[in-house]
Amino acid sequence: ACSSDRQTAVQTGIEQQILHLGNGDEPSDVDPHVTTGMPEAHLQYALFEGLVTKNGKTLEPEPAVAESWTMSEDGKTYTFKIRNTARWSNGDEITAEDFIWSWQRALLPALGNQYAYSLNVIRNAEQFNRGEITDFSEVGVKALDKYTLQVELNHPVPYFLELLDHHSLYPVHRATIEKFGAADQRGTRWTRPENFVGNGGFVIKEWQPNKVFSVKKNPLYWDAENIRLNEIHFYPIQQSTTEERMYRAGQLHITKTVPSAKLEQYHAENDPALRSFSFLGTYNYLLNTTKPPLDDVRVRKALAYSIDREQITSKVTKGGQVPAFHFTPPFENGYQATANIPYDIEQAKALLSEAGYPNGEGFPAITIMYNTMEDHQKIAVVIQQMWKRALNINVNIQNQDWKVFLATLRTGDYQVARSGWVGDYYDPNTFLDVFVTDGGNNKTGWSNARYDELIVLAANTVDEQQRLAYFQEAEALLVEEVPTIPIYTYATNSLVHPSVKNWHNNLMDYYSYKHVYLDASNNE
Amino acid sequence: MAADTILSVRNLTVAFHTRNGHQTAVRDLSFDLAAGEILAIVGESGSGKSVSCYSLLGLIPTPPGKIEQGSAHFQGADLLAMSEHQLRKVRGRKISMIFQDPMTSLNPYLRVSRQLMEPLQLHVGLSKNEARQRAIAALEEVGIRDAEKRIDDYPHQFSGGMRQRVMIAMALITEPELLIADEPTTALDVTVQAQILTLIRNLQASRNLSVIFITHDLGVAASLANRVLVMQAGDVVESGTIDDVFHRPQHPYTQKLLHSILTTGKANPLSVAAGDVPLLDVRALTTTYEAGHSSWFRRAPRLKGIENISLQIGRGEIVGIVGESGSGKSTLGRTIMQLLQADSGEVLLEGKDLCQLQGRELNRTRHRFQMIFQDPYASLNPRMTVFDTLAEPLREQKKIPAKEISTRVNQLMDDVGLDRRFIRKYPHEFSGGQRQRIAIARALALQPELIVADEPVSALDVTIRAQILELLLQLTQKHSLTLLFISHDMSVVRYLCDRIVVMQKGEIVEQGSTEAVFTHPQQEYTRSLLAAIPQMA
Amino acid sequence: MQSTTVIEQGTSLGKDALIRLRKNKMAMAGAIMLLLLSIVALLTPWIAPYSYDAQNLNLGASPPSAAHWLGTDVLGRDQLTRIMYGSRISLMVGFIATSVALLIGVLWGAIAGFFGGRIDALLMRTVDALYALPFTIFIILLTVIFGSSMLLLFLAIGAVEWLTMARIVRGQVLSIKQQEFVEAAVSMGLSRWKIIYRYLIPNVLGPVIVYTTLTIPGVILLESFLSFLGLGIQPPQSSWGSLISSGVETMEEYPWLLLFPALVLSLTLFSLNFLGDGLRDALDPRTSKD
Amino acid sequence: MLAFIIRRSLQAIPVILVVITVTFFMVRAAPGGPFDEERTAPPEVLRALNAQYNLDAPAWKQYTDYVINLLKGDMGPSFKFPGRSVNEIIADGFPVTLELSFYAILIALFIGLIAGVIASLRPNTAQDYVPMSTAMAGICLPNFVLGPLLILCFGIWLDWVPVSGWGYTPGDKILPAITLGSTYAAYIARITRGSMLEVLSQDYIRTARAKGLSTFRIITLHASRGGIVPVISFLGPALAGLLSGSFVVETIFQIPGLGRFYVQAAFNRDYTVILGCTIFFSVLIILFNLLADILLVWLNPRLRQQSRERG
Ligand SMILES: Nc1ncnc2c1ncn2[C@@H]1O[C@H](COP(=O)(O)OP(=O)(O)OP(=O)(O)O)[C@@H](O)[C@H]1O
Ligand SMILES: Nc1ncnc2c1ncn2[C@@H]1O[C@H](COP(=O)(O)OP(=O)(O)OP(=O)(O)O)[C@@H](O)[C@H]1O
Ligand SMILES: [Mg+2]
Ligand SMILES: [Mg+2]
Repeated sequence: ACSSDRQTAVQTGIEQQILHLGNGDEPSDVDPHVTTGMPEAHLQYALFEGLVTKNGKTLEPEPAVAESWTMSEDGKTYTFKIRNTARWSNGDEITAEDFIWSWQRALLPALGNQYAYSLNVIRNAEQFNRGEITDFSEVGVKALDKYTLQVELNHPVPYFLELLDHHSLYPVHRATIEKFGAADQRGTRWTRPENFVGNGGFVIKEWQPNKVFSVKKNPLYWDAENIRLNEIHFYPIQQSTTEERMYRAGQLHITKTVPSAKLEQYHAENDPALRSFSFLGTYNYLLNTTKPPLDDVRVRKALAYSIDREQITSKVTKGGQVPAFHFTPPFENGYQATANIPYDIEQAKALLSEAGYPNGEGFPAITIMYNTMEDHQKIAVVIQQMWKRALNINVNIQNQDWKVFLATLRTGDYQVARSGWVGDYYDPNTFLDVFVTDGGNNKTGWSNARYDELIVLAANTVDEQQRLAYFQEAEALLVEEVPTIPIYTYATNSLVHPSVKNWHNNLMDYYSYKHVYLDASNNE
Repeated sequence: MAADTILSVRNLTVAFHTRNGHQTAVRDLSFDLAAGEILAIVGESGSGKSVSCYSLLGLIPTPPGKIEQGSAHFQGADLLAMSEHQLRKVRGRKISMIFQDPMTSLNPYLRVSRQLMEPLQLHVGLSKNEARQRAIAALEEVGIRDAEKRIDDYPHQFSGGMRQRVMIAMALITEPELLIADEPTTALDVTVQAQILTLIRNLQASRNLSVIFITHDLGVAASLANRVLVMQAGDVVESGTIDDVFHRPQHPYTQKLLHSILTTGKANPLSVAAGDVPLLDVRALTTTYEAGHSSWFRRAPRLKGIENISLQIGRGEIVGIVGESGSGKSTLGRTIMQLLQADSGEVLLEGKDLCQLQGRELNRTRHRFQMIFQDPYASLNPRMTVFDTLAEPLREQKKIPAKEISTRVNQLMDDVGLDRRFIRKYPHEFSGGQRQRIAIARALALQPELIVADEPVSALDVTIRAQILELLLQLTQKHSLTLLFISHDMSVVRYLCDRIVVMQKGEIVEQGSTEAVFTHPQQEYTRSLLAAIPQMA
Repeated sequence: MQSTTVIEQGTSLGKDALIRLRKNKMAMAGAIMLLLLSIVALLTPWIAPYSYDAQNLNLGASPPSAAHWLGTDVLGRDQLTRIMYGSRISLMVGFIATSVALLIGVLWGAIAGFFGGRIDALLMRTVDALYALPFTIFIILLTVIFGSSMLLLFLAIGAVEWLTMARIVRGQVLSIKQQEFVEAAVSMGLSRWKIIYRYLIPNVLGPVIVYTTLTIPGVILLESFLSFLGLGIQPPQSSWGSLISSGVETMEEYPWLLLFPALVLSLTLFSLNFLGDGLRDALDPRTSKD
Repeated sequence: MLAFIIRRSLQAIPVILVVITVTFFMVRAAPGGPFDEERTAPPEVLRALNAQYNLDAPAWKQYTDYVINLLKGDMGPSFKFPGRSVNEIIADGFPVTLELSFYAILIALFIGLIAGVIASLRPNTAQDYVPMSTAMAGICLPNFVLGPLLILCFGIWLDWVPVSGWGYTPGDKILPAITLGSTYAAYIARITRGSMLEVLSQDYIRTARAKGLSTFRIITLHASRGGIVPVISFLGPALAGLLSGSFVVETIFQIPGLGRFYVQAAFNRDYTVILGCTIFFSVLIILFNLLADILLVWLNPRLRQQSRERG
């Protein structure tokens, strides 16, 4: 129709090297020491840079603000050499002091940084954050000279380099922050486009809440010549259907997700735009081990054994998710869990009757709780049926608003609850850490002394093989005692326009925009 | 003659489809009207006078109404065969209409000026200013005082007679060739009525206006019309020149009509002994209205409705209130009824001041005094059948068993001369006179001690009127019913009332026993009133 | 006169209206349709072709077929069955919640309009305040305090839907109470309640009926939002609202999942509205053609 | 009239106070706080956060502090969007919502009134059924269905207008306005039909016809004033509902309006934003209802006149 002459955003984007992408929710803020979510992280990847960054494809650590680093023998001390070409976006030099100040700020108790615990691996950081010590010089970071930063850790942390790329460890510009308020004040005006100073490849161009957040190339970035995009426009699109329509209409290069109903179609058409990636996260059900009948491990096992995960991933989620038989997702290199939860209905029945409910008789109705969302609901309904068929038990389903759901979990007023755990860094610890006794994220009431011990042991072990063995043992305990029923490993699906080059989806949902560029040439 | 004929109606039959079946309202009506002629239609209430006239211009509600047959050639073209579009060219420009019910026929949301000027601006093409001047002139012509000031009021601020005059002005303002006037003077006092009749006569003479004039007042018909048509129950029973019909009536109904004309005074007027406590004692009553409109910053000034009225009525007495249109008669009635709040003064009912009573207490006394509203149609709940309307006050008195209610309602229908079968009808399905009788029946239902009757018989033909008056007289004699009887019809007042109160501009200007006032009026105003009574011959 | 001996029995508006309504073909068609829907809803547990929670994951979303007349949803559940079960909830919610709204709204508005003055101010300012309260939070609180129950759902919906009704009724009453027939009722010494009940309400019924028929679909859709918040029905139960809102998500791939529930809802709406219009006309003696 | 407005404005004060108070305690009573997230933050951090936002004070103190700040015109910072104040969120979002609602209500009035009037002219004929059935589509197809449908038709298949966005091209306002307006159009159409039917059977309409006026003039001048009354009663709350309830359309079309913020705030337990928006909307509701009431009085001369009748 009359549209052929109208250029879509995608087309003009290609001409002008402007990337349009869907970014889920509206970012709450860009202050890396305040935000907690993924949408914000995706912006921060563009606006900030840590000492070390990750390769967008392989996730291998790569030099960033630090051009090189060394690790001590015991794995507890790192020394970073900051490159002297690194600049803030206002032209100021980036020094070791900047990092010290930034981390201090990140740890300031009054700031209320919910991710401050990421720095807990640093010596005395936790104490400082709790307010137990107030002198930051006692914390294990120090500047050996203007360009050399030394970090001391509590124990060897194999994933420390990776942590450096977490937003809570990003440097922030002291003068700017102090200009607009105290260091420990949240939500000052320093993150406004006109005030913002960062050190990433891009700076904020414009921020229109609920409309668009756009960044433009930072000419003062040390590696600016390698940046090919001029701008990136992040759109806060909550509905995946909206996002997909925008993609189809040529308003987006990249979507954050793909509605599950659409996946089939894209699969069927073999559309190269569809990218499906495993994601470092586990979709699981929590079992409240303090509430009968779930306080009986046999009941928990019976429930866990009678879920047909294959059916769920192939018939319900359909987005490339992989059935999970243990809590920790498979790590491509390194850790692999050894214990597995079987899919074995006979055994499940046996366990249930052993627990005193032969053929489900006398089994009180239990309730699956989930936060309202179409996909959670489908899974709950399917599992409800599976349990009913396999075990002949009655299961209710109850949905709750997200915050109510969280409060319910917190108070432990549930029996079975849907959950999902996404790794912060590429190490099994980020998963197994969850179920330690009284851990803030362990909402099942489950507690096992050996398990707690194993997690601590692993933390203090330098030997990688030994460390992983501890984790495997811990995981076997989880499988044996079933405080949680893993269901599948997450997958991300996204649509990426063929013109987008050097764009890599990966396990960590991490994006490096540095080498990305737009080119329509080999497309049509 | 034929060339002169402006309207020629042949075999007009109109029927309504009602729950009681198919009812023919007008049967085979035929007549001719010459240019410059005035045709009076008289007849029984409910005989189809209004329906036949409205159907000429396609103004009866269809459905349920239906013109079953007939033709009406107006200046050669058949009105009944015209499309709505063609009719629109005739309506208002060539044929104007004055509706029977002036209260509901004016748009309550629009200022009188707007309604008057509208046809002028639209049909005549006058500018706003010219139209306004013409409208004011037209109001003055129909005898509205301070027309310049009042023209911007809304219809509800006008008294009944004033609204009727607005209707008349509105119909005449476009200088039509044919005027259809449905009882245009029922709410007018005789002086104003005389003025209007003169106006019509002048127009007939000067502009060759033809008029169809529906009326109950045979005197009016006699003094105005050239020819007359007598209708009864949908049929024309007699027609001819005034002289023929009124002096040599052929049909028994016509004869009955002529016999029912009231010419006598009350046979034995009641005289109340001075020492008795009057049933109703009105003392220095004053009621005002908001005049014009309050604007953003200004409270509206107040306009006198009645001022300093004092009046006593003994039990069983009938007191007539006469006075020019707009003189505050209805206001007085409504203030006595506690529907309007008096600014000052007292209304004592057997010594108890009604103005001081509140809420429930007042409600409990209300069954003792009832009102017949000047505008019967507006005072009937459009969503109640006649039965419900009449049963309502009866139900209020819990003594009456349900079965009894039916009987009583039927009895009431008989009393006011309405067919019992009509009790299932709704107010809009009645003729003007029928509605008035429903309103009377409702007031009687409670068997009150006092009735304030605001022009209760204005829409009734003389035969029915005689029946109603007889009923009222009986009630006063048997049950000591007391009546405050507001009327402009002097013959009725003379026939019915023991005493007369003459009002002018909100005040009582004269009062006295009926015969005294009639024979020896003290005030100039009263004398002019009496002089203006239209006479039959 | 002719019939002095026969006692004629009177009718009232209600009886008349029924007679008139019966003559209105469209309205009767609507009424019959609604009746049919209600009967189907009542009998659903016995006549539904499948069980409402029976899944067939291998079948998945399938278009209408001989086995599944209206197709199946993504979990392979028979859509006809789900619509039938949904009608139980949706119709019940629609009618009960609307009745609650109708009752409160009409009374509230009529009292405010008729009494005027302070009472009017108090009542209508309450309405203003209720309009303003954050509904979502209110519902969340309800679910938390009382758990999810159907009864609460009716009340919660009814509690918000009456507000506009009250305003409409008040607006009408204000203009009607100025009319002379109300004055006549006052002069008869009728109590205020009786005036409201016999004189005002019958004369505002027109807009009330129209607005009521509009409220029902709104309520049916609102139910799915409240269920979303955790109040009301829980899966695997279905309601029209929830079927439609999940059908929207897949309307390109599996159009029948949107089409059929929407059709049924539309059918209900049209029936309701024809019935409503019929009722309105029947209750207006002036416009009804007899 | 001025007295009326002043009286009503004074009445608004307690209403708003009640709304503030109830909302204030209601949001706090709702489970889940603003800082509850999937990952439970350590208690010290939560304490620090609560301290930053005065959430550690006793409830009555929080309340009085809030009201005092409110009187100074400060509705506080958002919890969810730390960098933004509630005042700012409203100032940013409201104009967009207002514009959207304005178009929507124009469309609704235009379609609704015309359809309703046309239908009422010949009740129970095709001229009644056709416009009414069309109008009904607006209710049968709720926002969340109509929006995507329109997008598919006109945005993707026909490719006439953008599928989302606001203010990039003139065309991107068309679909959202239609989507948002359609339901209201249907309501207005049906209400108009009913009340017009009633008015058109009045005697004064017969008078107007007898004057030879055209149908158009009869409708617009004579019948409209009586017939519009229920529409106006409906419009007051409808306008307010339109403004606060546009979030579905805003979400579907990616419009940066206040409705989205408001609804998300409820889900996020962003106390200050909920409160701020609630107060803001309550002022609007009161305002629109006041306007509607003024209009009602203005339309009806009998109401305009200060009534002295007893009853
Ligand atoms: N809308 C209607 N529906 C049913 N019947 C009606 C309707 N309008 C009038 N009628 C009936 O038609 C008959 C003639 O009524 P019409 O108004 O013409 O009487 P009329 O001669 O003008 O009487 P009046 O002198 O009392 O005004 C009456 O019996 C009346 O009941
Ligand atoms: N609601 C009102 N507002 C303002 N003025 C009014 C109102 N009602 C009546 N009036 C005025 O009060 C005066 C007296 O009116 P009222 O109705 O009492 O006259 P009336 O004697 O009954 O006349 P008629 O014989 O014409 O019915 C008139 O000038 C009228 O215009
Ligand atoms: Mg008549
Ligand atoms: Mg009068």
